[in-house]
Amino acid sequence: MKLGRTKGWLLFALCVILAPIVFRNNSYLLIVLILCGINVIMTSSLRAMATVGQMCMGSMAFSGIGAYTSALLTLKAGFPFWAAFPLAGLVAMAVAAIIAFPFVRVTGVYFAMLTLFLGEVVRLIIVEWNSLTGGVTGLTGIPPMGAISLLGVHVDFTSLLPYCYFVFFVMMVTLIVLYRIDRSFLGTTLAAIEKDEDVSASVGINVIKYKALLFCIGCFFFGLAGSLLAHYMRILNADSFSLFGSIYILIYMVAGGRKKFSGPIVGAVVLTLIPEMFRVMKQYQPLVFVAVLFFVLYFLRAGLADLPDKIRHLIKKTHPGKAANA
Amino acid sequence: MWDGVLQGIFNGLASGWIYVLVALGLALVFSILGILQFAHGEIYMLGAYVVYYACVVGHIPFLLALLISALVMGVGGIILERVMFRRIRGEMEPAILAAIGLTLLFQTVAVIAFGGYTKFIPSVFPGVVKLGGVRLSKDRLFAVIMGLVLTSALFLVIKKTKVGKAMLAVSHDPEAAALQGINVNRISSLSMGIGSALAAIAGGLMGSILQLAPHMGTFAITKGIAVIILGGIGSISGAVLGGLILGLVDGLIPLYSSGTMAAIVGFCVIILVLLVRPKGLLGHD
Amino acid sequence: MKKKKLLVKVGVSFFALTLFATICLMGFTDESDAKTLKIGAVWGLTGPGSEIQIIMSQGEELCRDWINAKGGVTVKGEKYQIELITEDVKGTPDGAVTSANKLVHQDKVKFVTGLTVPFLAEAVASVTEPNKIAYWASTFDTMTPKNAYSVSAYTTYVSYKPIIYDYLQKTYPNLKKVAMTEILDPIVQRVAAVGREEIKKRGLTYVGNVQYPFGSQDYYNVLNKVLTYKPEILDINLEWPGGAGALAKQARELGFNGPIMGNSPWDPIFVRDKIGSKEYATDMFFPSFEAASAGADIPPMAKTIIKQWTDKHKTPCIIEVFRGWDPLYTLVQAIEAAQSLDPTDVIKTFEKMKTVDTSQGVSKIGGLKTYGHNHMTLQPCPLTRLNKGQIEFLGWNEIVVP
Amino acid sequence: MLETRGLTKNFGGLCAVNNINITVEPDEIVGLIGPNGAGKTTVFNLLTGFLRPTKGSILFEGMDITSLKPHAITRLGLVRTFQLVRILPEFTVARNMIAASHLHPKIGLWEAIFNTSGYRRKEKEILAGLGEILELVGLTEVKDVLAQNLPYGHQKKLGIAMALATKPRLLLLDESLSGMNPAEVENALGIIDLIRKRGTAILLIEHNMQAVMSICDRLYVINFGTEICRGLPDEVKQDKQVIEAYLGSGKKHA
Repeated sequence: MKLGRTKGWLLFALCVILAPIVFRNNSYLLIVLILCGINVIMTSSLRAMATVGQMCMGSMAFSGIGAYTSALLTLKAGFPFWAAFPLAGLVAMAVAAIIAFPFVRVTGVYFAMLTLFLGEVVRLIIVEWNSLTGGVTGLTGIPPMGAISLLGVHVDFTSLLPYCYFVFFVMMVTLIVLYRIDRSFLGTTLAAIEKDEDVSASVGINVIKYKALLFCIGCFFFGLAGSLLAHYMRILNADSFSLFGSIYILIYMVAGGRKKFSGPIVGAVVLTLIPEMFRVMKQYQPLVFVAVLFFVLYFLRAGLADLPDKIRHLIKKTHPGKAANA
Repeated sequence: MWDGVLQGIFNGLASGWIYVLVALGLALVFSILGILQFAHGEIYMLGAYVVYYACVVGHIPFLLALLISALVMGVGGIILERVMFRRIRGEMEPAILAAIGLTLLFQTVAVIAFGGYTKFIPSVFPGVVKLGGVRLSKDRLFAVIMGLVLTSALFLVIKKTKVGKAMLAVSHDPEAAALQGINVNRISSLSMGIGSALAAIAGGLMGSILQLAPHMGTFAITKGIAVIILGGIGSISGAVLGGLILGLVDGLIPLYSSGTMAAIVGFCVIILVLLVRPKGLLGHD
Repeated sequence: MKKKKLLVKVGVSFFALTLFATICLMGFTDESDAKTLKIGAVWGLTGPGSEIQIIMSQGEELCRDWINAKGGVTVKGEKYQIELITEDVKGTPDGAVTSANKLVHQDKVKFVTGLTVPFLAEAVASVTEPNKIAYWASTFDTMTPKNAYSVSAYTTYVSYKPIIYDYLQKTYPNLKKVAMTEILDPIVQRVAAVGREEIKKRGLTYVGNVQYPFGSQDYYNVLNKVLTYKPEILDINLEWPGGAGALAKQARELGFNGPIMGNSPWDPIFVRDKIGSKEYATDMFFPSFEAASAGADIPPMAKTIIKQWTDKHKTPCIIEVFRGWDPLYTLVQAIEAAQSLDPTDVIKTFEKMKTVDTSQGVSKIGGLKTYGHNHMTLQPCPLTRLNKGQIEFLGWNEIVVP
Repeated sequence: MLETRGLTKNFGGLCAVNNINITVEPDEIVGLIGPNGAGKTTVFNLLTGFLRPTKGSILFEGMDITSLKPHAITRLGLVRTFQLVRILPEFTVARNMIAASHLHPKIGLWEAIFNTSGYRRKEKEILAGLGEILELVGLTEVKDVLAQNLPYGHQKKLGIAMALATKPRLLLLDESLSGMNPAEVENALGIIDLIRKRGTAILLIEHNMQAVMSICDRLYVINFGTEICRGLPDEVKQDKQVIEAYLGSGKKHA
């Protein structure tokens, strides 16, 4: 029963549409869904960066920038969410664009570390810049998303259910955009960059430009994700954007499997759900997370998204064996 | 304006040498196995606790305890290399999985096992040394000396001995080294062992100067990575240089600003260095 | 091939183990057949600082067991066994928000307890308040009139300050210049601010401060800066107990020999031993008492707790146990006083209660002027001093919060 | 169309390329020959921007490209293949070609995202183009094979095909014939001739002498980084230094 690509996507879309309705009476589950959505956005954007061979370990820095941008704009400058939300993405992207060209020249583990340190710097600046960001005290009372009336339809996004749908909407848009880039001939070009930069250059691919481009696109979505986070938490401080956050996003991607487009989605959802599912284990809960990571490391090098194929493969392998025994 | 500067320089250099100790192991593991071992910080933490239990609970003399911890963690490192890191040599993504997994595992276990108040190892060499206006606790002085000794020892081992030469060969090109009949697996186990032992010693020294907490590794690993990236991965002299620079930043910046600013400046220094020299100060392609 | 098989076995067994553990823990949470009263608890059980917070949550569990052993909470003749649902806030605001939501919407609890970190307490309150759920924090001094359903069950750090400074002036009348070290943390910032007011009020001179990020381990650089102010008195505000000891020790190492004043309940024995030598562990005082030895000057409730703890855990009891105990203990008293399980009734009753019993002895309830409600338990403030390596208990002082 | 003026490259002390002056006219096939280690490939790396010359300048169609980056030079129509096959092994042949032919036509980010009609047209265009090229080099039937599974000769051809996909005006072939059996060499020569017929000049490095002699219009011979002879194949054959150099190198080999 191989699940075709289109079937898979339809199933995913169905879940996205139904899940919030099903859980509408349980705010907690809605929040978990929202978290999943936000993490999927971030993880997939991270994968987009990785397709040109860049491991960004500072993703939280940019979602932090996004979060604080939209929080401050709505809180202090009185912007409506609708203006602040895209601005969050744009500001994050602008910051990325400024640093992109020197940064993307650095490659491999050095790039990863570069972004890691950048993440720390951004966090510490948030802490230090008391007058703007409220320093360690952070920002409280961030206004919710608010209402919108379009052609007579009036939706109030303050409550969780519509907000959840909004997050999923943004997630879907992100995924579609990234999917198009990935599957288009442009995507082939980008993949070529990761495989061999010299060959790419020799056939006229502007490696630096495309790396910078992908970096900016990724950071744009990080920014949006940050804004979404800010307006559901309604309370912000630097702790939410520590380097561990960035590393977790990276883990989601790697554990999900970077080869497949669906990898980061699976990774983000599963690894977001696991800590919630095992809450009852209290301080022992991280052990489950660890177990999953090691399981992936030892048996699923291609990532969680590869599990179905793996199982199918195992079944195929075991059956003739049985036949032989018989 | 100037008071405290001299003291600051000394503090900086003192803590710098601890950073170097942490970084050395990290650099060794990276240059041989080609992976950034984030769990190095946890090995440092566990090493510190081994020293604590040997020294405070088991009443073994401090130096002996250090040795024991070095051995224990060294063996531990070798085991880790065998069951986990060997299979993912040179691969970045699985390495991150493994390292973060281990970090979470060790931290969780440590929180549960060594919970409650932070532990500490009573000072081994009580009292302070005064040179002019500068005061430095004897513990720190001892740590600095240990740092110097171990660094030069490692340096000699790598430059002079056969094993060291083999290590260099592997770090440059594992395949070629293998063709020369070097047992790459043994070398990588060895380097992981030495690296972990160094981390354990660093942890023990830190434990005697400061205190032991289940999350002390985070601080160490951040500093360690910063040091080797700044100095250039895989170069001992680079690690020393990087360590001392970051030490001085931490020692001097707070005099004119806050501790946070020191951290910011430190990271900015590294970022700038990387932008100018993408392989670190003394790093090479 | 064989190795792979082995690996598979290992992996599978690891999974099986974790799952088994989960099921066991689930089993534990809902075994009682008698009428149960679900109470939520939020603590940072993972991430930095969790090793202390776990102790606090264990303290709360201790309180639960003690109450259940006495037959539980009595409301209108009905006896309720307490079922504590502890959630991990992971030390981040989003973690706190998620946990609070789980308690309120998933487990449908009417009462939430826990947390000593005001910023996280705020995050929890942001969920409990709109849902009219009572929230008994351990320390929550950023309360505003908006927090109609929140209570701070343990003495707030800020209210210690005047007492510490009273003692300072009484003991060292001719020392004037005070310098401060502050962790970059909301509550510490506020405490330090209060300290500066005290300094101004009392005609002392404030010579300067230095801030350092949470989680710093080496204080030489921080202290080096502070000592350039040439202070006579060092106020180290808040720290984890280990940090406090390290700060004092290193300050002495760097040649500071004036009084060192702390502002949070550190275990004296631990701090003294951390500082080490006699000549260093001196002239240091902070609002605390020896929890390990149930001495004469310890309030009756504390004695019970210490006994409970040592019986159950076989380790010396530390102050943090009390800070975990008090939220649940005071909440239960409020519930029984209200004879109702409706948060609104309980909170209203609590506001009217004059006093409530706590681990630190019977304490007044106040804070109307400062916080908009009478939602603060004003526990007597102990005071302990290290003198030449000896621990001197200086008695209990009454805390006043208008 | 290509002209180098006093092209020189030093690696540390030793001089890999010394004062080389090459010219290539449109529709020409020019050979650059010389014993191993003579610095031929270094010249290619200099021409295509993978190395920066120590001295001298490179003009392509009257434009100074000395300091341009590889991809920019490729865009101008000066394209190289690699000595040891450098292709994208994990990709199918077709995908290799797609990656290579992204310049003509150029695909914009927005087109790709919104999958516009323009984008779809360009996709068709690209597929048509690469189909034609694969036809030319005779890889059509292995279109969907993973490049790493191709035989060596085919991989070399794929390298050439990828270069062609960028619509070069001057193609630099680095030992494209090495490691091919005589039949394949024949076929490859045919392909090179076709390429020239399509109006692409060619500068090639080659060891296979009679192939060179048969196909090249002019030859440059370099040894130890310096030019020792230039001219028509027949002249070069007679040249003392050339014979000396090859025999000398032959001795070295022996």
